[in-house]
Amino acid sequence: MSVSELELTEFRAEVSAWMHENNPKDPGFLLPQTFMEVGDERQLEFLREWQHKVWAAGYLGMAWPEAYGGRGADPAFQTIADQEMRRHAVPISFNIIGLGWAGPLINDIGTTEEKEKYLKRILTAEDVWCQGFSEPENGSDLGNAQTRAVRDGDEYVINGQKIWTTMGNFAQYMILLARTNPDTPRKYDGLSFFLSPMNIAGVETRPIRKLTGEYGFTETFFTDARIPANCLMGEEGQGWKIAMQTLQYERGAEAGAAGGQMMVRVTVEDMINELQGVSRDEAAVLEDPLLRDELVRAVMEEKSQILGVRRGAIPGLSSDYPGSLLLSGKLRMSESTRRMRQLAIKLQGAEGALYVGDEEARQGGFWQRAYLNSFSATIGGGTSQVQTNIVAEHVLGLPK
Amino acid sequence: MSVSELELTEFRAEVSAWMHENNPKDPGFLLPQTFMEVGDERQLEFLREWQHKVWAAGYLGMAWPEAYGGRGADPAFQTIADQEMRRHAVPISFNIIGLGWAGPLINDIGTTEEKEKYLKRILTAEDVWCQGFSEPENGSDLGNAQTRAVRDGDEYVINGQKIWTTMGNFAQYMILLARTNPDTPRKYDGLSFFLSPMNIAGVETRPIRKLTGEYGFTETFFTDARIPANCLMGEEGQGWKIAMQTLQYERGAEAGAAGGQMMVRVTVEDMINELQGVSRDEAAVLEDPLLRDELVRAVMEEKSQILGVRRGAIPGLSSDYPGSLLLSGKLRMSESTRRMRQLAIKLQGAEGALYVGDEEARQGGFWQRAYLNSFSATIGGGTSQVQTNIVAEHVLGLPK
Amino acid sequence: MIIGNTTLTLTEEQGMLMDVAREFCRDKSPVSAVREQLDTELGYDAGVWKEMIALGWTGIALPEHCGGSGLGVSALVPVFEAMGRALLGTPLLTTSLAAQLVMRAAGAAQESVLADIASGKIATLALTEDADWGREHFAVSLDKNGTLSGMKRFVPDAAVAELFVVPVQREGELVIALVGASQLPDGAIRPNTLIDETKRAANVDFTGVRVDENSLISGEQVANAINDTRLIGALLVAAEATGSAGACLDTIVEYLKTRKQFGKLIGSYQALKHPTVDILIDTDSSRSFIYHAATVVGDETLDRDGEIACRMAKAQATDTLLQAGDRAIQFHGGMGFTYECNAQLYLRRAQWSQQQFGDAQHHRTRLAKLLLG
Amino acid sequence: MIIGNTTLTLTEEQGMLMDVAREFCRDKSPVSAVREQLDTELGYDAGVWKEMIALGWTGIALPEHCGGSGLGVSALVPVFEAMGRALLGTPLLTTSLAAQLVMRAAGAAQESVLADIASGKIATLALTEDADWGREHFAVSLDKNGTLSGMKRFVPDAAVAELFVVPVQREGELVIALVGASQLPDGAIRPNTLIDETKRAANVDFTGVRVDENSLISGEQVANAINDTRLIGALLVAAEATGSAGACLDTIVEYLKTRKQFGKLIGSYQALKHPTVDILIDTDSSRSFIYHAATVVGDETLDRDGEIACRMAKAQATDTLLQAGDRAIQFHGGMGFTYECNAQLYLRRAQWSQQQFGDAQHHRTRLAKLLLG
Repeated sequence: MSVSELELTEFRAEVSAWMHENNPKDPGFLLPQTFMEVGDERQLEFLREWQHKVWAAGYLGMAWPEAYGGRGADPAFQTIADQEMRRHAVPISFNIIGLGWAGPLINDIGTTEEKEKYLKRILTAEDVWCQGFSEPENGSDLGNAQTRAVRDGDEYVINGQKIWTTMGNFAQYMILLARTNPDTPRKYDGLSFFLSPMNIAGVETRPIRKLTGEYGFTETFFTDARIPANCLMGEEGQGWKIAMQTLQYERGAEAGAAGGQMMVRVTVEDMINELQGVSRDEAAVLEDPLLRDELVRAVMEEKSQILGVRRGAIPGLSSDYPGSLLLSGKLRMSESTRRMRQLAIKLQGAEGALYVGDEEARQGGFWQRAYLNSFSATIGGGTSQVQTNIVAEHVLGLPK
Repeated sequence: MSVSELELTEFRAEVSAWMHENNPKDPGFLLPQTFMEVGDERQLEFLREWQHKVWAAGYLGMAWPEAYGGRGADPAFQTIADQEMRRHAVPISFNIIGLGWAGPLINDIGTTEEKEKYLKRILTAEDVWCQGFSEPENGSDLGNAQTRAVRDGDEYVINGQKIWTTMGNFAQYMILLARTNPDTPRKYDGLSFFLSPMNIAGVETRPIRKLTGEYGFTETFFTDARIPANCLMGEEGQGWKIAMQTLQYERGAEAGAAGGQMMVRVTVEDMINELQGVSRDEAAVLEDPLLRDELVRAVMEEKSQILGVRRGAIPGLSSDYPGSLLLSGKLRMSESTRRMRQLAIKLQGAEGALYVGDEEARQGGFWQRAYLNSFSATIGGGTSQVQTNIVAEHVLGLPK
Repeated sequence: MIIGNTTLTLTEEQGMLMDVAREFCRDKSPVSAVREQLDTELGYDAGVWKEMIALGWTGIALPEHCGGSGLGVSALVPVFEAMGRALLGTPLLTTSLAAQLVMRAAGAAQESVLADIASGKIATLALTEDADWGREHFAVSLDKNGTLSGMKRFVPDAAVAELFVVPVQREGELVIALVGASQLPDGAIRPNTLIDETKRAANVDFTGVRVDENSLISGEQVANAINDTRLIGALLVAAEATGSAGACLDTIVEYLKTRKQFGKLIGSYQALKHPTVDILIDTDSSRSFIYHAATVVGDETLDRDGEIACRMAKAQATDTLLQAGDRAIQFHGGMGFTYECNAQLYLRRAQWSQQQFGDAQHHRTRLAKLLLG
Repeated sequence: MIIGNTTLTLTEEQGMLMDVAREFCRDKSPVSAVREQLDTELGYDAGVWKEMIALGWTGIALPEHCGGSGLGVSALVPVFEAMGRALLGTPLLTTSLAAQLVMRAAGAAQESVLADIASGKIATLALTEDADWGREHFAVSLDKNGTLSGMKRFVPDAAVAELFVVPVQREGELVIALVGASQLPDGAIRPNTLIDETKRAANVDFTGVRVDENSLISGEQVANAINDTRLIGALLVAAEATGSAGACLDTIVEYLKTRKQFGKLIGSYQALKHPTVDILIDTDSSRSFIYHAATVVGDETLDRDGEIACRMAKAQATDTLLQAGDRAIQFHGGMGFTYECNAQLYLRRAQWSQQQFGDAQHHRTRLAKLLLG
């Protein structure tokens, strides 16, 4: 399928106009910046409605088959739609585990029945999906998952506990990594991958209160929960491989994801704009030489990441340590985000000690909450310390 | 022996006047800041003469017995003399391994013969002493020393290699850690401690050129070097214990050291004074808000170390993690020194790229050389990384 | 010498108070008790507050003839360090600062106010008017009829304060108004929501409140008294932050010694171990600075040494706690991301502390002036 | 948008030059060859320099009608990165900058000078007069009789330069004097001793040298040309420093993979491993910035994007190399403390690089003005 530049340019204009037109007004409460921050029903309903609207307009799942709610279009269109969503800073497409993990996986390796059953309802946000990989005792060590799935006739019986289940309390389905064989020599080989219903007996969720004081994750407890045997994806023992496969969809629509905006980018520019008029030591905070130096550093960090993506796409300029920019991306981004948000609190002066709920808090306490939430990225998906090990070992070839 | 405050006060005035009077003029070449920087004969002779002069005036080895060149005085006098030497920034007492390691050890556990043979000549600088602990393959792992000492009748036969021997090429004697028994279950138990002559057959030294371009250390090679059996201090197998004992003398005259000034302290104030008149971006460097902030940080680091020593002496204020200030002292001091010296180069502008030997280099390239030399303290005697482990494990009780 | 005064001593009284305060705070303010107060209106246990009064803590730094112990600010440092360690709130901090301001500005003329405070009256210092703690001029004013107008913000423990000590402008002159809680009209107090849930503060609108001459402190010593109270505020917050940093360090160390990942205690990983040593070293520096300040700050107007000491203490202690709190979350991993984990308590305290009486950079800028001219 | 221009491309010519330059530098400048030149007067191998001329490197950025390749500054970036990686000195840096200044200030009017440089004449830029690289006014002056007076300092490769390009003041006007080496009186050149022993520079006293009209460049474009040359100087030093940082990183990684302590390869200790990753990340940023600058800087007067790009490149690259060099010494332990260890070469290069055309803070201060107003 070949797409002309002209088509894409016209499409960009169209979607840009739509986003501009339909970008929701401030609802009067803080919206989640990421899909890990959907803490209450009010936020959930708002985002469900928004996602449905984007899909209905034709800007979500564009590259998915028409039979399953998509449009069968070239992924380049979805990439453009995603860019425009980001550029217009519209709310997130919150059903990320469905859109970016479970959905593309089902599209790739699911049966026709599974596709019919799940895909469209992911796009419309009728079905919310969650992810059951992490366990309490194995934070950064997914391969060591201990939740058991035992085959019993036409069913699997699940026992165990998952943690950091995003929207576990709202979700209809979970992609579940569970151990079908505890006796394999390599721990990875005993894992299997399930599309597991949440609203059944034996599955309980308990919301986790985050350090922000809000919610967004649950613990999920399985107690003799029985799921149909055909919830298994692939074969028993392929769980680790399939789980790793889901990670490739992070690379966007070209890789099979439905698209949408996973998080609202918060830029240094946003911070700087917000600082106009703030004073420190009786002068404009933006005139303070020390703070200016810090802001320049923050701009440089952000710019170097954007430039890094561009450079990473040019093989001749990435030859020293290939994979370096790719493998260090999460580490760089999450750490620089954390630092920048702390800076944003510091710059507020005494108002930096206010929090969400105070009517005089700057932007409703946005930056304070954003700083606290930034640890989800420096901890979740492999802590920065583990990420650094990965870069050291896989990029630099340093010993384990 | 009780000393009155009045006596001490009078003594301080006396020694202060003497130091003021006798502090040598700039010899026209850079003098060593520490005993690890004696790179050529010119420096050696200058320092030898200076140390002899200080001793002759009665201000070195004051607490050592009169029979061995000391004055049999209360250590408090020596402490005051040391303080005044530092305050007047006189040259170092370069024979540190003799004054602060070998000498006090001989005083404590040596025989009368050893005392007669060695002590006075340490004070007068007639005998230069060096230390043979480190080995090439065991940088931070002294207990693993492999240099062999094999008893053969009235002699020990030494084979092996030492590194980082301070003034090895100038020294008459070495305190030597060597392995008399390679088969002990604990590696430490096979080590013995010797007072070993340097000017004998089978001992060769090769000067090490430092990163500064200068000298100060040697490698020392032992090839069937035969030393009298009575060079052994204590018993065979006590080497590690005795080596550790030498460390206690670092605590100064009260602990048995002869005194003198081991290094010229370089303070932030020295740096700031030197920066008067330096300009950057067409304004005084001391007016630049960013550099002022860095200078304040440097002052605070220095001040917190001085305050830390005071606080460490008050048990009630050191109860949280006893030993913390003591065990982290070298780490804090050496790292903050390194940072401060790098700052001093940066602040010089284009002149910071000049080096020792350029007549226009600021203070003869003092800060550039001092920065390069600062790594001797962050690496020697246990790298900062090893020091941090020690603090983590011994102070915080973190696992190995 | 640029390093300046480097004395550091501990008096017998300080040492005793330190022991008593540590034990009291450990007993009365275990973390379970702290958590119970997080969403209460008061923010502290009234019974514990009464015990603190009974121990004489509200009078430690006040003259003996007012019913105090006459031990000065230096004796408050170990108390606030202990309170910070236990995250024990209560209005002691703002009451102590309000008292310092009255004592320094009015002395014997307001002896009865000081006596009331020493015996347990809750006072608060209503200093700040906007987000800029570097601002030295007040917009809240007193007109010639003795009527106040304007709002103070971030007034600590305003909801329980019986007495408001309020620096204001009266026709170009700095004066201090003493306002009783009963004088405030309904709705004058609007509580803040603070990031540190162990602390309480509010906006207080003084507009319309009338102040009689007996409740006014004026004179040329007022400006110095306000400056000194800002510095002492910085010092006491530093003491509190140092205690919190120490407790935060303990929390990290405890977790590093017990939590396993990839089959090893996580404290054996240098990626966690070494930054933890950095926190120890910074906490050591903080402690040295606060006790040095406690040594050089007395009842008299602060001299250069005293000002340097307070500013260094605040710069060091709040930066230390910020780093400790941040790393505490990170090193607790997923656990650290929960409200249930105590790491967040220190992180939130850190954010609050840095914004009281100037952040680290503010103080370093002033220090540059003092040290470098 | 504050982030501004974020284009980054590599032309085919740049790519080819990069490959050639890397291979050439690897072959001609192994570290043994670098060490051989450390205490020579020249500081480089004249044969290698001839080969570089033959490869056309002195003309890469010069117009084709002057015998150059017309590829612009952007093509110099990969060359200097490769040279920095191999610590290959030679007068290429200062010759290129001298040529840029002549081309930008005079253009066709000095075509023969540019042609000479393209074909191998060594030129040098005699810009700096004191330690303050932030100074924009010149004390070296040209009187109305055409006689120079004053001294330039830190003039790179002055001892071998055949042509000195010398910005000076003529009665309040900025002009550029072109001075031949033969015009200098005996003793006019006093070599500097630099911390980076791969580099050479000298004080050059131009007092008494007469400059005829044909050897003078004047006009209102001179000021812009000087500013742009400063920025391009910052960029090329950044490119060189980025290459050096990459090589320094390789040196660290190699040692961490082979040296054992306490029975383990030291690269397995996170205390060394993690800071090494930080150096990788910083080096990655440096590379991104220099190639972004190479993308936006052309032959025309630099625009805002170009200025931002050059300054960011210099700020990032020299800070990166400073940290890499410092850690290289530390991580090599005792070995790192020796002259024999290559770590010192990078550390010394770092000290030199930071002081060329402004250090990181200097550029961040200017960036603040550009970005924040």
